[in-house]
Amino acid sequence: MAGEYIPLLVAVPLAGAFFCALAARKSGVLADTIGTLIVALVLALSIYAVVSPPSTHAVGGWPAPLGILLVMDGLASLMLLVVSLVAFLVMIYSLSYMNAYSGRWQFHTLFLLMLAGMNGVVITGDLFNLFVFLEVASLASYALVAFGTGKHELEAAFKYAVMGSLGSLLLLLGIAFLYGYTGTLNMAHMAERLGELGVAPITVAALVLLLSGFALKAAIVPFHSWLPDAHPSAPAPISAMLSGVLIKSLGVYTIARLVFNVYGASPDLLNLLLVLGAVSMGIGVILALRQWDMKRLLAYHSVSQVGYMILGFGLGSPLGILGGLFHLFNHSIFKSLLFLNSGALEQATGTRNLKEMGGLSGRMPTTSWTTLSASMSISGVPPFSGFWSKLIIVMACVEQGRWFYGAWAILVSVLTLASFLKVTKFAFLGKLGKGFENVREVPWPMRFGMVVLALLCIVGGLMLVPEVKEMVLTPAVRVLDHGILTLGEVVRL
Amino acid sequence: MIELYIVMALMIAGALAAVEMRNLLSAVIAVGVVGLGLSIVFLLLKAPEIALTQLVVEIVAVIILIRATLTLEDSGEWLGSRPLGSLLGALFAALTVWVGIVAFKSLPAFGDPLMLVSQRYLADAAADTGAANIVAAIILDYRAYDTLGEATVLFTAVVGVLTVMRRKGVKDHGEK
Amino acid sequence: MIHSWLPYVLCILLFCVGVYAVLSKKNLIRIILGIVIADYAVNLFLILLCWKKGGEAPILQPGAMEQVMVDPLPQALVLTSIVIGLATTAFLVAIAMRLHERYGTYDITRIRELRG
Amino acid sequence: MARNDGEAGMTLVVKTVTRLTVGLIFLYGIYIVLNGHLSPGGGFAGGVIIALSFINLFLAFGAKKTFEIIRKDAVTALESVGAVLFLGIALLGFIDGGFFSNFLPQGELFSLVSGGAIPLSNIAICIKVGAGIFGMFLALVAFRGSEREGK
Repeated sequence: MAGEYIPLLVAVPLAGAFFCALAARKSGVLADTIGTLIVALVLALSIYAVVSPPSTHAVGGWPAPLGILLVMDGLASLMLLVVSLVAFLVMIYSLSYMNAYSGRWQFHTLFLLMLAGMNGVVITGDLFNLFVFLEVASLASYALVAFGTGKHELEAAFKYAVMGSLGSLLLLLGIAFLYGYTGTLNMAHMAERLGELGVAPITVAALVLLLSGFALKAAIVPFHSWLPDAHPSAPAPISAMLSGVLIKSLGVYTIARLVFNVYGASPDLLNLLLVLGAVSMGIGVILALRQWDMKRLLAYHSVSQVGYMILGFGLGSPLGILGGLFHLFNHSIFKSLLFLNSGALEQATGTRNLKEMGGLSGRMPTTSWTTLSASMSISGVPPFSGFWSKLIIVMACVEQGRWFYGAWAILVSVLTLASFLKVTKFAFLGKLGKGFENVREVPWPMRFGMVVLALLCIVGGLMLVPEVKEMVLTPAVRVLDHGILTLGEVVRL
Repeated sequence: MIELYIVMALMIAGALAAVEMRNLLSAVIAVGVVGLGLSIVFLLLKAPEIALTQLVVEIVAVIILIRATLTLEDSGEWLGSRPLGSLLGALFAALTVWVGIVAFKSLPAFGDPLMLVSQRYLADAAADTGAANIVAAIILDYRAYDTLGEATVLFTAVVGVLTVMRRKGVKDHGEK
Repeated sequence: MIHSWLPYVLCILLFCVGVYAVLSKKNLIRIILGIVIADYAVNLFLILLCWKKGGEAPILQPGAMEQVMVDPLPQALVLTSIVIGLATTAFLVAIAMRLHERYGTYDITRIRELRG
Repeated sequence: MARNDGEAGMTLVVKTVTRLTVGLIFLYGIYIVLNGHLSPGGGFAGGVIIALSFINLFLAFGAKKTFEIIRKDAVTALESVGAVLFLGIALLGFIDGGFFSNFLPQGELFSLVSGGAIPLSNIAICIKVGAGIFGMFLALVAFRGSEREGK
């Protein structure tokens, strides 16, 4: 079988985490080495996954509905690439940033566990297995939010953990409903059975439970209230991971899989997604506008930007899905960069309040230009990457004659721009803030992560060059656009 | 199945007691009783493996929860409710039960499961894996990958607890 | 037949009691108890799904190979779910204890500092 | 709590009863683990039972006596060892087809040595779960809390 490397995507970070907990308790350097090497290895594996053809792996050699089937299709490999790319750059950044915290081996262990959990969610083809790895990633992220063990961290982590556990319970109940109705857990097999049995009250109830559970993980309005507490409270690299990739691999990706590949996209379902997406976009950006705490502002923008992706998926056309996925990719890059920037600012100045900053562009040139490029990208200014994905979403709206949603997307984008002009103005321009005479640029590992991400923001539009698009984005679009695949078709991948 | 209904009714009563009982320690004990009832239901429903696990896990959970109540020195407002939350909770409960009554009629009837995939486990597990305990064959062979995830969840929780319980999280300037 | 779905509804009722506690209570420990109860309810639901009338436990006995058995798959899932529940509970208790140490109270309305 | 006044633990009655039963509980845990593929039980239940025997010891005799039997860092290290063992069993499956393939011969049904790698997995899980639960208990129960940073 061609897919024998697939389980390694989970096994490698798990092994790293276990060894880190076993051997690296005393030595921070060893923990750093293990963490960096393992994440680099995972990155290499996911690049391999992108370039190699789709394949599957039956764990334990048991054929699909009996055992667990791992599926590496276009969508999974795209998500893996996003996750491991961001994880790698964040890991390098954290080598220097995490010096301020104690408990280095715990950080690396939890980081690797979170990575393993996200990879596990993305590559699995089994609904219950998805739940298990979702729990791994969630539990690791609760612990990482509480990493500083200060008052606010603990409070945010408790809120996040309670909401997250409720979401997981809803998910498990939904999975139980579906198992009772279809008698199987494999997603492709379940889709097949759901097609045969037709819609029943129980499938609708299961859909509502599953959608609310995943929406909770993705922080879609009205399930977003934990995010603006949890993401700012975590250490900056973890905020970058949470906002950049965790909410996407646990929330957005799973919603896309559920809607398109398990239930099959019906017009009602797509309309629901459109409304959810539009509401998230609007409420997120309005709440963001009045924030002065930089990380909180960024967190509310995550709610808003996730709305764009859901809106793109809700359009249901290949162009809309392409826009949603491309925006997912771009958002991972620029949102994690923005959180890394906020971490650099916080470390250099000791504050997150925009009102207290000012005039830092001369003192911190690298941070300042990387922040600027990420801000322009998230606000959709050409030629930065965010512009292209938003353009595709708007074009897809227009293509379907949904003028209102198109105009809404543009309006939200303008509001986003206003919000980030505020950030630029107050943090970097104007008079140098009091007490910042001795502020210096952050050390090189932090700069390295930020610079690479900023370059990706600038050249992100190149993803639309036909050759690259054929390699990375198109297979993923095809997976969703194709609708449900039968088990036989999935196995033959 | 009258005994099933009796135990389940007792469990619901115990859960209500746990939620509304004045003393926090008593509430924890009430949850322990609910868990015990759950273990009995598992036995009634022919799941001895789960019953055993539930029983021992229950003991650990109750020990941990009791430990948490022991730090209490402040009394009062233990029972306090949040008005908005109560309303939401009651609404959720009413809605869910109503949806449940409608939806469960389309599930296969209680006592008559579909067993689409499971039939093959029952028929082939002994020949496939050589284990007499079919549940063990599933968790450690057919779906061993799930078990790896489960072990990882526990591992994550232990590391998480150790992380949260560190004396000091931030090295330099302590509390923010 | 009412018996064909009544156990499910009772189980959902138990779930709702747990969720109600999470949403409405002020005390951190009581919120955790709510999650524990809801977790029990979900596990119970899975086991209710697998019961078969006249079925035996899915453990082969020497000599008696041809038996009606209950569905073993949800039992395997519940085993996983129980352990996940314990892990979540322990972690929540750890955070609650740390919060109690910082604030001197388990009352969530007195802990709320994050807003906006 | 009784623990706070030195390392005395609980009363003599509790200590005596614990001394008599703790070994039995431990052995019962091992029995459950080894028969996991034949009868109800298995690595999880057995591991928790073994952890409970240590918890019992800790509650009755206090921390010092317990750490004479098993050191504190040994507990957390054992947990990682168990996890690595289980992952190792999974990876060993690659010599026989793939991840988690049952690479050992099945043996005779109903005998103690049967089920291929299942008993081995049970043992690995038992080490992991037992050490994990006891480690978690230690972290939570032995937590004194630093002096409150009141404001």
